[in-house]
Amino acid sequence: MAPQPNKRDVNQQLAREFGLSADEYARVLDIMGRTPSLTELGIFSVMWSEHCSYKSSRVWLKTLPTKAPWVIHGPGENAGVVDIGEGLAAIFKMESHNHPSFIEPYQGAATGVGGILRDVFTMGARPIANLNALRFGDPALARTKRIVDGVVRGIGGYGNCVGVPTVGGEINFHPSYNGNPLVNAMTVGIADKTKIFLSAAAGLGNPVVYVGSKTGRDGIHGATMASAEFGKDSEEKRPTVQVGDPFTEKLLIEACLELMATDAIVAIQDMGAAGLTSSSVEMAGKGGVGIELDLDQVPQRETHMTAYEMMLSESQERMLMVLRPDRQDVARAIFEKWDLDFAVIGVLTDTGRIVVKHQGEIEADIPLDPLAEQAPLYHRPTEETPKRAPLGEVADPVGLAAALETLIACPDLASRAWVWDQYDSTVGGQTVKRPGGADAAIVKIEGRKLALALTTDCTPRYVFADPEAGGAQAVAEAWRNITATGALPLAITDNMNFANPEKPLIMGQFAASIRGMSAACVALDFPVVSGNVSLYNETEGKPILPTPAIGGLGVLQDAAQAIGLGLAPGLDLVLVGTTKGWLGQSLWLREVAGREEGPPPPVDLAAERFNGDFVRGQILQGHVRACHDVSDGGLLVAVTEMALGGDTGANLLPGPAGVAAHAFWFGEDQGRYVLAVNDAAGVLQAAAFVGVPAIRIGTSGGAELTLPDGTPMSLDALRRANEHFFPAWMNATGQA
Amino acid sequence: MKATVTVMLKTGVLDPQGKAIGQALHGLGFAGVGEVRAGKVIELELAETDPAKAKASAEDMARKLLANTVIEGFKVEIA
Amino acid sequence: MKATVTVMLKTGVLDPQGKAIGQALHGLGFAGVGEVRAGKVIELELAETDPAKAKASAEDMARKLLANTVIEGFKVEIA
Amino acid sequence: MKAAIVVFPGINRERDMAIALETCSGQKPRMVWHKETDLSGLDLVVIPGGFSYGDYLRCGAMAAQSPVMGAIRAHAARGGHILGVCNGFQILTEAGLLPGALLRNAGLRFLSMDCHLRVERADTAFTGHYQTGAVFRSPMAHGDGNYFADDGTLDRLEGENRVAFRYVTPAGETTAAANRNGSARNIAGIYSENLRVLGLMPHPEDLVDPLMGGTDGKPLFDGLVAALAA
Ligand SMILES: Nc1ncnc2c1ncn2[C@@H]1O[C@H](COP(=O)(O)OP(=O)(O)O)[C@@H](O)[C@H]1O
Ligand SMILES: [Mg+2]
Repeated sequence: MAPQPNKRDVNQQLAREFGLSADEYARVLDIMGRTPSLTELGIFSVMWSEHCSYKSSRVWLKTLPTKAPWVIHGPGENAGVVDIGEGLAAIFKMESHNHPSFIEPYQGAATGVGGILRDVFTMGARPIANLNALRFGDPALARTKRIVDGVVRGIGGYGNCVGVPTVGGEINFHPSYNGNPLVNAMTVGIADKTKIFLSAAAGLGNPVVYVGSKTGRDGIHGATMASAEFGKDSEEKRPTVQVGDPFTEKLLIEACLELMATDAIVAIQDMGAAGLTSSSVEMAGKGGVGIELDLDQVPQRETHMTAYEMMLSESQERMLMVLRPDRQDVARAIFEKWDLDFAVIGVLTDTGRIVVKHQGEIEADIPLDPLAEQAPLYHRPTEETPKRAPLGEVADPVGLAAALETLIACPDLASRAWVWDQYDSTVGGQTVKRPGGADAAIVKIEGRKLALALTTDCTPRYVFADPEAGGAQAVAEAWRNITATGALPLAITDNMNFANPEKPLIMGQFAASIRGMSAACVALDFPVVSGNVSLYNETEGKPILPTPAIGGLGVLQDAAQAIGLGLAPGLDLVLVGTTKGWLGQSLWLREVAGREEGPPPPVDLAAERFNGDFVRGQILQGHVRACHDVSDGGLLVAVTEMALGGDTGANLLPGPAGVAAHAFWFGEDQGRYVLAVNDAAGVLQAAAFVGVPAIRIGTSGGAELTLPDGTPMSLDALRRANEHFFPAWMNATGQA
Repeated sequence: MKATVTVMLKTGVLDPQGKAIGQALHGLGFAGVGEVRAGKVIELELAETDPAKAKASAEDMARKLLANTVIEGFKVEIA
Repeated sequence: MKATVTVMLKTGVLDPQGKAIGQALHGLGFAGVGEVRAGKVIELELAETDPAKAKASAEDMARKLLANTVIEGFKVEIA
Repeated sequence: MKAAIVVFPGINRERDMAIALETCSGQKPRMVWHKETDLSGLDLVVIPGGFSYGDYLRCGAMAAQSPVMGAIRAHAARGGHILGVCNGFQILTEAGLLPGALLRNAGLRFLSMDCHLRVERADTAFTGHYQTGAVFRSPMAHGDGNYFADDGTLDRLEGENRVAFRYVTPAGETTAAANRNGSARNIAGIYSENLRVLGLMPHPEDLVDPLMGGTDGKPLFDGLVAALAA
């Protein structure tokens, strides 16, 4: 018999090692009325961890707008659910796997994809698309390269194998992510809107069923394990990195969807972070019932696992369900057909407690209400980020042509084809706009005309300079990207990646970002339906840039109406929106002038909505052949991307008098779109009629991009510059 | 000299490949197959002629590149 | 008993992985590395207690599943 | 045309294939679970793409040992038509129904992009709606598509005119750059001796609808329907 870590003395010292403060431990003692067992302490520590309890962020998250007539389930479920018409619901969420991806980039990213997939199919949806939002450190570091390589392979390795197309995402580089990359993964699924599965357990005596992979000692909290006295074989029991098994996930998706077509399931929940603990506690808690688990029945991959280990294991590809007792055999047959473990590991009770038994002993017996209701909740002090001084005049050191060449080659704007070429974006046969094809990916619903528009967005340098404006900008950009395809934006999911919330400045960034996001959500009718919070993203006291990544979802009645961003010849180019030439926090300022200064571009939410609704109307009326929003890098970069996307040049007209050329072409003013249209006059007239600012900026055609000063730039050369960075960087020394 | 570096997942780390191979062997009717683990082997031709030095060098390669020591262990043989 | 099946690409079959590892080792500054070949190793726990039978059985597994003899050769060791 | 799609655990392009077959034939194909053992009465058996058994060990290796393979062999022996795409191609080579093997892509990365394929002969059931020498676009998505066979086998395949498709430039040239996965002699697909079994790596089934960016893959299925409609 292996040594029994459960026999370890539980006291305040151990509670601290488990991440509970003295106050929190006092509350545990109060709830329990005795010293908790090791397993009980483990359960409290994970349920009250930042990750599960949202103790620092909850007060702010509650202020997010989450309602709209089309929202079926907002935050609080495994994923958000919106009505997309025709009796269907889109189910989606984004989740972070930042720390695991730093430790082991491939597996960290892969298991991140696996985890978010489960959050979506656990609700009854077939996953139809994956996206991601990635931030990496300085490309000059060898470590960054290794992380990028591993993360990209991991996302592809998992998503390609489960057969869910990866259709979009974003990547930024900044030294603040050197020791702390961000890997946020998003999944979107489709379900019959009358068949959504929830996690609230119900039905006294109903069986609690475990399905999927076996439980091992994966990912049990490192700090906890390292400090426990495990004796001689401690090497064996070190916390192990979670390894993803996409093949098993694929089987789990098919088996769950097959079971969901029956009426066997009362409640279902994936085992995500804190595995069996959080799934059982949350299911019972939400349903207001008690739960009793018999760990002897848990399928185990390793020998001599303790109750503590099983309750805290984060082994992947597992689900917990409450079944109708008379349908247990139907369910078992389905999981056996798919070669997956199926075990009844417990029962629902009326005790209001979670009771965990193992080898004839009661290892835990905790009242569920206080565990949830008395979970810590902090109003942490906040400090506002000081407003940045205005930028003032910035002279143009190099001219338009040289600046364009620099910008489109820089890591933040270089072509991401190297990345998305490793992601299967077409599996399923419904991908109407692949990565790079449009501002948002377009994925059709099989057998229908209906399609979804999907995007992820955030500009962390804006958020850092002004968290409120940056938060609003992230939401606005997601909305704009969806709009630019012709789709109607419906809702967002978010992934709040911030540093240490115990620092007032960081908590202030969080609070202000939420304020900005909320304002944008309200103004754009774009509620938050799900999300995730990842705090303490810093290494050696160096915080990441605040990164509230937004995942946006929109809908198109007819996929054939979707437009892309690639130019075709013989069109007029029309710029919609107001250009003052905002260079503060622009990429031009950073890459060309070598400065990271000034306030970020303000977001005029009314104009944003007004301009966007106009653009969408023009697209749906069939007047627009291509459309691209103006974001990072400004107008000239946007036009260049359209030219490269359609392999068609353009002839640009000088901008209006009163705005310096470099500010006009590289400023990052918000709320703007470039439209390629057959008939500029018609579109300009329509814009003038409703009062939307719009001007003609050129025509498309040829194999060159001719700048307003007459400088011709060959598309081939621009393409080479744009496509150079990733392959050159990754192939610099051989990869194994 | 020839160095053979064998890289296996550490005990306790899930080995989906090994698991699937085990199931397939059962499916083919091979009885009595217990745990199956899948790993990599890398054979290196080394100019070094001193076996001890060759081994040290191969171990260094394993640590730096051939094995992912977060999840994998390795073993070096010299012939 | 434990059977270790080592599967390597046959000579003449291009081994891009081996080549890439070789290049990466050079990039890391390891000198004197000649040809590099990458292969697989599968460790099997067998109930069989007779080494000869265990070996025969593992060889059978290799032929039927573990190796693709169009491109790969294999070797079985019993311990 | 009576068609069936074989589904192994981990296969993930069966729905794409079903859509393509239905689009071109107007009939839903029969979906066959890998444990079934009777494929009689079918004109066409399709092994679609995906990651059967996770592509663990070797792509297609475990699927090639499945119960349904006996029925697939019998179908082949009867002179039935078989189409293996991507993982399906790998499974057919692992099962010995087509010669050669598919190795890791030369660049060691998964390749998901469009490629151009040249039709090497237009007189088979699969290519009747293309012209010989025609070039068409097709998505591809694989990590192990690097076709390998020894020189003798390659010479024989070419001598017997059994190369179905080659990776080419849009203009139809067999350059190294067009051959992203490093396949021997730019081979993207091959036929069995009787020309009734076709294996290919790219996914023409994902390009049968203008909404998805084109219909370049459609003639393959239209041709099958025309040839096999009894
Ligand atoms: N930043 C956020 N914005 C909106 N909703 C959030 C946010 N963070 C978490 N949520 C919601 O809180 C709930 C719990 O999230 P999480 O702990 O990530 O779920 P899971 O246990 O499935 O991983 C979910 O409904 C999620 O959508
Ligand atoms: Mg969940």
